[in-house]
Amino acid sequence: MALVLNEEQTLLNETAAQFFQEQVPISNLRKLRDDNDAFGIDRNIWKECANLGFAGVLISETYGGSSFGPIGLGLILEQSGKTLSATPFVSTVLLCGTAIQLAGNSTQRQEYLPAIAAGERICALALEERAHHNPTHIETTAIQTENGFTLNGTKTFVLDGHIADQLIVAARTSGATTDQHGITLFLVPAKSDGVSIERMQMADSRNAAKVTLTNVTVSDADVLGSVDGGSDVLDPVLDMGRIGLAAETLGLIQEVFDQTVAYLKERKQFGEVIGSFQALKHRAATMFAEIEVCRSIVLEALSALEEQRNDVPHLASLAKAKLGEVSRLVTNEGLQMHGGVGMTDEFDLGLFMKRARVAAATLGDANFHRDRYATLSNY
Amino acid sequence: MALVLNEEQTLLNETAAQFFQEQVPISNLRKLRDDNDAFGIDRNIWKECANLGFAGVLISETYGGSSFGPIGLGLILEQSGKTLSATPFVSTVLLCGTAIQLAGNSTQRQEYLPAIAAGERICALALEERAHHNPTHIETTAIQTENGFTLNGTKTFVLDGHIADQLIVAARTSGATTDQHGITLFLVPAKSDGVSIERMQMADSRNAAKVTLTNVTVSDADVLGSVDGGSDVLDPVLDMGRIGLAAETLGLIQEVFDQTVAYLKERKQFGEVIGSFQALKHRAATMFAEIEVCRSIVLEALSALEEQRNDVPHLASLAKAKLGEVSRLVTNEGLQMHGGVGMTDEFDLGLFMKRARVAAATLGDANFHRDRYATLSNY
Amino acid sequence: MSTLEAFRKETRDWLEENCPQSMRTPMGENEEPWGGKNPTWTNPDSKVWLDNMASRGWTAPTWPKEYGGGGLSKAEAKILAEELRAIKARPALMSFGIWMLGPALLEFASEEQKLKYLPQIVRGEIRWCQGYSEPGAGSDLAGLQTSAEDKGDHYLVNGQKIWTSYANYADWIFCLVRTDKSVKHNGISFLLIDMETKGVETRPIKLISGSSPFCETFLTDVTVPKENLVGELNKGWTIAKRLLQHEREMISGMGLGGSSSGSGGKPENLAKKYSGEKDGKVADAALRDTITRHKMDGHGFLLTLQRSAAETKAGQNTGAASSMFKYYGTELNKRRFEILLETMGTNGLGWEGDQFSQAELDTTRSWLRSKGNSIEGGTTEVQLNIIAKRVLGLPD
Amino acid sequence: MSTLEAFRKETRDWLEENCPQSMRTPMGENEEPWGGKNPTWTNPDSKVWLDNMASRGWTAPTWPKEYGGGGLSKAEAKILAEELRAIKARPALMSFGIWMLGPALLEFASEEQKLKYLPQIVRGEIRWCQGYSEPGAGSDLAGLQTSAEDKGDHYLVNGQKIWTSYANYADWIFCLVRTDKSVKHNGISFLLIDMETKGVETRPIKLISGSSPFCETFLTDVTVPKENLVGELNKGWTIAKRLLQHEREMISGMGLGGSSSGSGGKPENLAKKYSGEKDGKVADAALRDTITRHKMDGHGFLLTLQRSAAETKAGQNTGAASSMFKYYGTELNKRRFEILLETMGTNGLGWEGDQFSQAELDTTRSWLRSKGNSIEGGTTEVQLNIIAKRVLGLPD
Repeated sequence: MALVLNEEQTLLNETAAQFFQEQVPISNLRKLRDDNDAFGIDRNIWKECANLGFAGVLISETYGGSSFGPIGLGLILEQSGKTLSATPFVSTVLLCGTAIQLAGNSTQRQEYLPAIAAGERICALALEERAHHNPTHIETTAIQTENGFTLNGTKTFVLDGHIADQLIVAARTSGATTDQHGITLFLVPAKSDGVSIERMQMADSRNAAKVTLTNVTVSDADVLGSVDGGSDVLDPVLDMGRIGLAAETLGLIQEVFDQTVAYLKERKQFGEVIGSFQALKHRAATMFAEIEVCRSIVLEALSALEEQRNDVPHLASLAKAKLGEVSRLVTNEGLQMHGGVGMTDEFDLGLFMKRARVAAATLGDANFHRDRYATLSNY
Repeated sequence: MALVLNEEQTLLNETAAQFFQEQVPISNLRKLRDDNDAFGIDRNIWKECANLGFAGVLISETYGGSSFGPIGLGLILEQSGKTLSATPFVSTVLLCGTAIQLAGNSTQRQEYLPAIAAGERICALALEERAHHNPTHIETTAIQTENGFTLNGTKTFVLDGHIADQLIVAARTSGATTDQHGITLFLVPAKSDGVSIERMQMADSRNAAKVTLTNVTVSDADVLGSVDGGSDVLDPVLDMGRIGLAAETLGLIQEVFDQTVAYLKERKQFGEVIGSFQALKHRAATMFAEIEVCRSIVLEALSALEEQRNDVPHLASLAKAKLGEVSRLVTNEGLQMHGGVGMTDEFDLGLFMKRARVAAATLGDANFHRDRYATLSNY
Repeated sequence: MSTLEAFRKETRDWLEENCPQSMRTPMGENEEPWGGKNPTWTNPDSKVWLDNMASRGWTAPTWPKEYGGGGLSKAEAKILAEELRAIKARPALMSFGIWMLGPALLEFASEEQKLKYLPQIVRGEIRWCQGYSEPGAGSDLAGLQTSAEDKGDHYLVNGQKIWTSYANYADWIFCLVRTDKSVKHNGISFLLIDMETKGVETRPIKLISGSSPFCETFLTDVTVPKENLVGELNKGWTIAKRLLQHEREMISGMGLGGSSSGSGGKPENLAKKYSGEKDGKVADAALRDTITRHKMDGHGFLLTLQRSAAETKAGQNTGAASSMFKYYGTELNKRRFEILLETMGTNGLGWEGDQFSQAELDTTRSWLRSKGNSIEGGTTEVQLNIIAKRVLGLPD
Repeated sequence: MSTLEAFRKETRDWLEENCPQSMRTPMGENEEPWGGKNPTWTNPDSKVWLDNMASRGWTAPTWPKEYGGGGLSKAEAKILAEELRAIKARPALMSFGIWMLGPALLEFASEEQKLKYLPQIVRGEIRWCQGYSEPGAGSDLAGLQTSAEDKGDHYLVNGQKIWTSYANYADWIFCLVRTDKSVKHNGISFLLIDMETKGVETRPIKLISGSSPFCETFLTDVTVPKENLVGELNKGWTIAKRLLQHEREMISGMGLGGSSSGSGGKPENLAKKYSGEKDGKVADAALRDTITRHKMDGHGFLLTLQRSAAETKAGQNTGAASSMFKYYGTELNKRRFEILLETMGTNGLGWEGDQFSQAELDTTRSWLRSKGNSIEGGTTEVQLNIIAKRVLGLPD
């Protein structure tokens, strides 16, 4: 476990912290929400992120990336989680960027990776078809034609789908609806004929969309990776996304906890600071311990990515499940300890709580990942 | 719900409370344990129970019973749970008595019920074959012969098996190992040829035994109920046992809680009574609420028995699961709140904890009954 | 025929004639009959129904007739409720006046006050709101600062209330005010204030669920006639405690996941729908177990409410039970919504728009709203303190 | 070859020659090498192994050579530990002297005391026990009453200690005693007492698990030479705190469910064995999920211990971490045994006899023993208080 940051990482952490706190505070998300901003993110901010090397964090320098690597990624996401920054990080960097890096041929890499690193292209992974994450349940069909394929189907909860320039669509080229084998990934420009995209307004005010594919034609050159071999690409891609979401969630948890502890020291009831009440103290101490455990898990998962270890799937499920549960605990306790003021929209706690639940449901909730962890552990 | 006791019931409750506290205090169980008493119960005490009508509580007056009925049963068991009284109540009254009452022909009833009510005969249900309750997993075979059946198999955790005069053995007469259909109940005298019984020393110092059947021959007249129809008898018999155990557990929980609250008011640390520490107060208040819920559930389950309602199975599983969980909570918390003294054998908490776990595992633990409750509720 | 049977028959006939057909259907949004000086009648039948019921005093069935109530015995009131349920009648009137203020007035107010206020409440002519909480006070309700200064023939009220339900729609407010700063509990009085008085202003509070059922209410140099004092001066805390117990009992009912809008349906059915079914069981075994744990606790809680009612009837009630119900019921309700969210996946996290069904959107909002259950009407922590002290006798 | 590599080679060779073969097998019951004046050597090789190791000071590898220790650097000690593990060597000596008293003496004792006591500890010649807790004190350790009265050339000690591990086998006891009754923490001193002194009596305490690892120790008019005082008079609390932190760290390791006897094995494997398997998975889905929740927390806890070690190495340790580890580790261990019981059904609830395997009986006893984990060495409640105060800065 690379558990102590080196100098470069420490610097990156400080840069990221300062950037998100100063440039992308929570008021940024609030404004996007209250203005009902059609784009749902601030493009200038994303451009800034790219300039700082954040968008290219996982992309090699050959393709214009910054090569900060997974640990760097974790630091950036943790800081962004503290201010609930709305960016296309998960969709474009974690999911699509990783997929293209892993499975793309040199033409595809050359076309997409530099544009992603530069913050100029937003990509979305059109995978889910139901309310619960299920990466092998693919009903969307891709029927082979003379020069390529014809796609039909409906995708839900496509992160950044309505603002994406480019979609990566998971469709079935063979096998039954829930088979692991027989899924193929296709690069589909969002403006293709037959692609219809409607925004889904989620509780966390972040971007998601429903994508309908009606006789969308793609060429053989648009296949990402091998025909029928989509799951081999999806597995590591999704684990990258899960660990990234866990890192973001760690920042969120820490921020809510810090705010709550500060409130406990400040708020008075019955003539005493409420932080002096033992029941609240013990609950706070319990949360502290859980958060320490969360931090260790996230760091280890990032290290496993960095070292390209075999236990990445194991740790991805551990991180996603545990962070999901603890984020629920800490946001619920945070709200309860704040009392009435926590219930008001003016206060930020509700925003943290909403984001925590959406992040927990994204790419598999705690139930999904406990089951997966057990299966990976052979029991 | 018959939730308020009538005059007769109030009187019975007082009689039972006085009897167990004065005649069968915890020191009684301690003595049986420390003397390594081969019988494991005090026969005189059981005779006393019979004289008070406790042993015949479920048996009609025709057969010498007291007809106090299920509510009366619950009151007696709750009081007996408070002092951890070791009696053959579950084996003889709840399980075997009910089975004979339900399925016995008039000869069988006449033979057994008066003797049970008089406290003169101890009966044991030889059902379980594995570490977890599973009333349809029966490998013990009963092969039809000219005049009856030949039994072979091994039974575990047979309550009061080694002191029983009479066994009721569940054996398979047809079907596969886990089929509901094909189980038959046999009345087998404990001293029959081929019956070998070894005591199992359990953590709660109560009686249980391993019973091995080797070519045991029984006649057709020894069949209890119908051939292959044993499960139809077992279902209501086991629910009676489960609800009875829940009532006993309620008494245990209440006693541990009362002792713990008393200790909180008495024990001083850091110059203050520990019951003044808010964290302990809140935990105690939480337990209080859970115990109130437990009491309601037990009363309702007993009422359902009394009124012979359709929802007895539902309520039996609710009671067994919930009381099992809360008894774990309350014994664990009770020990923790007592601190070091709770860890000593001299103190009674350990005895309560051991009994709580054995009772929870008997006739299905909380996992078993939550699953059953869900299945009964069609989901 | 016994008298009660006769009453049942007569009631049934009267309802048949006087309850408009549209009032026997589920209530639509914005159809809640709050009454008041400026009522909104989305459906004109609502007004007819209210007037018919009020004419017999049946909006407050057990209140004495001389104050406009129905004058019914408990047994008769039970029959009326049963008959209303039988025809699925909507409530004729929703009113904090009936639920909260009325009982307090009946117990503590002067004859003159009763005659003045109660009939108006029964007829739904005045809409009341409750002014208890203050921004600084929170759980320490008795720490309230809003002052009522004795100015000879009137009080001059200054301060700020918060969490006043629908204050922006209310005509009058019943308030706790400080009339003696030298003591805490014994310096509080109970005052009725006309919201049209100069100096009263309200501002809705937007909640995390997006709705605004509460307001901040500002009281600046508000002149209140002395006759608006209920009960004795500085004895308002006694009234407040009674009302709070009442409020707790109302809120604790939520744990049962009743039929109110947005309650979201049965988790087990939704689990089958959203995450699949296998051999008739919820496919996700861990979720199935989570649902069962909650369902069992809910079942036990319902039985406990019933037992408590039976004990009360038999004169055996322990008293502090309302704190246990408030605590357990609200925690159950919060758990229920967390489970619904788990069950519905990303479909339970929509905010608005056609991509989600109305039931899905309601679930998201109700989930957020449920977080307030363990804060309003006395926090969970306060309830646990009360149980520890009053029931278990643990020292401060 | 680097110096460390040379050390490794040399160590390996030495161990090969000096560690008897029987000492490379799992330790049987009653084979624990506690040493002392009247040692029991069930296996004579145990004595050979101890003497060999002690001759190099390797029972206390990092202690200075002048006090009989091994004088190894941390890096060398790590290599020694690795090589011992590699050959599965048993511990040569189990000793509260090495684990607890020694570090305190090294930091606080006089040169004379170090030279007298440390070499004996290294060689396992004296078996020590710890006299901290008292019946009335509990979590309020500093409230101890055992008094040491100044009698000129000696102290006269009177009082009672409890939870003294193996006091009935110990030769000496290190004790906290009260030397000033007018103050609390600043009236405590640290005293070494020979258990053979007149007036020292012990009585084993039988635990709920059936074993008796602890005693009550009675001190009646016990005469203790003044030279047995460690550190300054009335400054014993400083030493005690250091030792307590050390004890917490030792106990918290239990959360990992190490390989010690009676630890019971992996719940997931036992679940397959006792409640069946379906498609390679634990058949009881609810139990499988319970096991996974615990396994995940255990995994996270292990990573946290590793992270803490890495941070300490990098000089970033926060200090109060030992409280968090004590709390989390012991709660995990208690949960683990509850899960083992759930998993093993009635087979996990045996007490004795041939009907149960030894592993099953060990599980029952260890489950009961585990309940003490969150009490001894500072209760969970005390640890949470410490975290709240020292880490989170919440006020008293």
